Amino acid sequence: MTNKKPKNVFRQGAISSEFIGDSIAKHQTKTSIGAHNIFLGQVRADEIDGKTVSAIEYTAYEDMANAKFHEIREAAFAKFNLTCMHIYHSLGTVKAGEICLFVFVSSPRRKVVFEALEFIVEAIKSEVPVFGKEVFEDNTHQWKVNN
Amino acid sequence: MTNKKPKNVFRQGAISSEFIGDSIAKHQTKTSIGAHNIFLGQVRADEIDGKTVSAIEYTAYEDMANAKFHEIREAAFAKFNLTCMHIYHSLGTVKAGEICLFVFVSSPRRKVVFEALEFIVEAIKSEVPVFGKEVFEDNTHQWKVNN
Amino acid sequence: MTITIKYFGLLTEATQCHEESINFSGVLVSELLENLFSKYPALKHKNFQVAQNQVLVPVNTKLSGNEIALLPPYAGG
Amino acid sequence: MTITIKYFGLLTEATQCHEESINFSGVLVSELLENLFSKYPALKHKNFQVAQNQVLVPVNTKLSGNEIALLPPYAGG
Repeated sequence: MTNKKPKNVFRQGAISSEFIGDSIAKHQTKTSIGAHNIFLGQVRADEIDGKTVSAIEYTAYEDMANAKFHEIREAAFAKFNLTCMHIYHSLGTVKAGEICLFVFVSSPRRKVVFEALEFIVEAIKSEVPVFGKEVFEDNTHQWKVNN
Repeated sequence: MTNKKPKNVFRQGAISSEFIGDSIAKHQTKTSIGAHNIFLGQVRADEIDGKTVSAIEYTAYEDMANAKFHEIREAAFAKFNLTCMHIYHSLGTVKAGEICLFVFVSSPRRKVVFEALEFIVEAIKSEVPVFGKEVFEDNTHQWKVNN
Repeated sequence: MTITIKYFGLLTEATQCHEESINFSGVLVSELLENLFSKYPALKHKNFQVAQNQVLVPVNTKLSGNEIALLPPYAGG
Repeated sequence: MTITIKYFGLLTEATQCHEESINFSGVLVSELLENLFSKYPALKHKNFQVAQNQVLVPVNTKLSGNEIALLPPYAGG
């Protein structure tokens, strides 16, 4: 699974629960896997100064972001004994309650997947040029910043 | 979600990818959640002395196991700021490649779900009286032991 | 007193049963185990923990007259 | 030389555009930024990093004549 060219991690709009279920099903032929770990980022309806976030509009510097996702992927495969790794991130509008990030790692052993998943998610949050406009119910907005 | 009576964590047979997808979908109305973390245990087709595991038959001391799952659940809610937690474990035959354990935690923030999920999975592995008979393709077997 | 004893996992291969009720006049869990080892010699060499009324107990615990379970190493997940 | 400049996220509110090509005779990234600050005064007070050809660079880097991107704080996931 390593040394491939960067592929497109982005999906237009929210990531559906069916897509995630199908992705899990596809791994049931890989019988060396003993443990999967999945991270899902979901858009929160945060209340800020009395206004509620209704959606986030995601944009990205797509070429650089896909290159960064690829770097993170290669680093994780080098560092951890992973059988599989999949990353999907939304672009465009994702409503509160919908899923905008899906990271899926699999390994023969459980200890590995815990470490690997946290490594990958933290790297995505800090290294990938993705931008999020938090849109409130009254159509005003603010720009999201990862902490 | 705390202080409930122990509920039945066990499901007969494998846990399907559709069940997992549906469980994810049910959380999309909970808009205070920002991060989900899911652990899936999958039965490995391990090769041992030239024979390959084709399935695990799970049994449990069910009442004690459900009480232990409940204790783990209460401890996790006390320790971590979780919005939701769900645990499902198989009983009976689960074939290689199928899923036997599904642990699902959700929180407003991501740091919490990583810590909580690992805590819960390690506790399940070490504290819950579940037993696994690894059945080989020639119908001989050995008894699984968690490490 | 009458005690219900439950066996799990590989222990059932030594006992050939999952559950039995026996009349027993001893005081400690360890005495009950000695009795079971006489009945099922193969059990003596197995690795297991004992739960009384669903709580793990040391073998020098007093029998309360309720449910005893012999639990081999766990394999959940 | 001709440089393509890309703006993202909240920076586009200062520039009112996502991308532009400009002719520029300076040598360093920092000189290009001074030029942009004159054009878009609101940009000066924004927090951003600079990528040249998709790699983050310090502002004293030499311009290579290719793509420059101004990147506000990340918000992925």
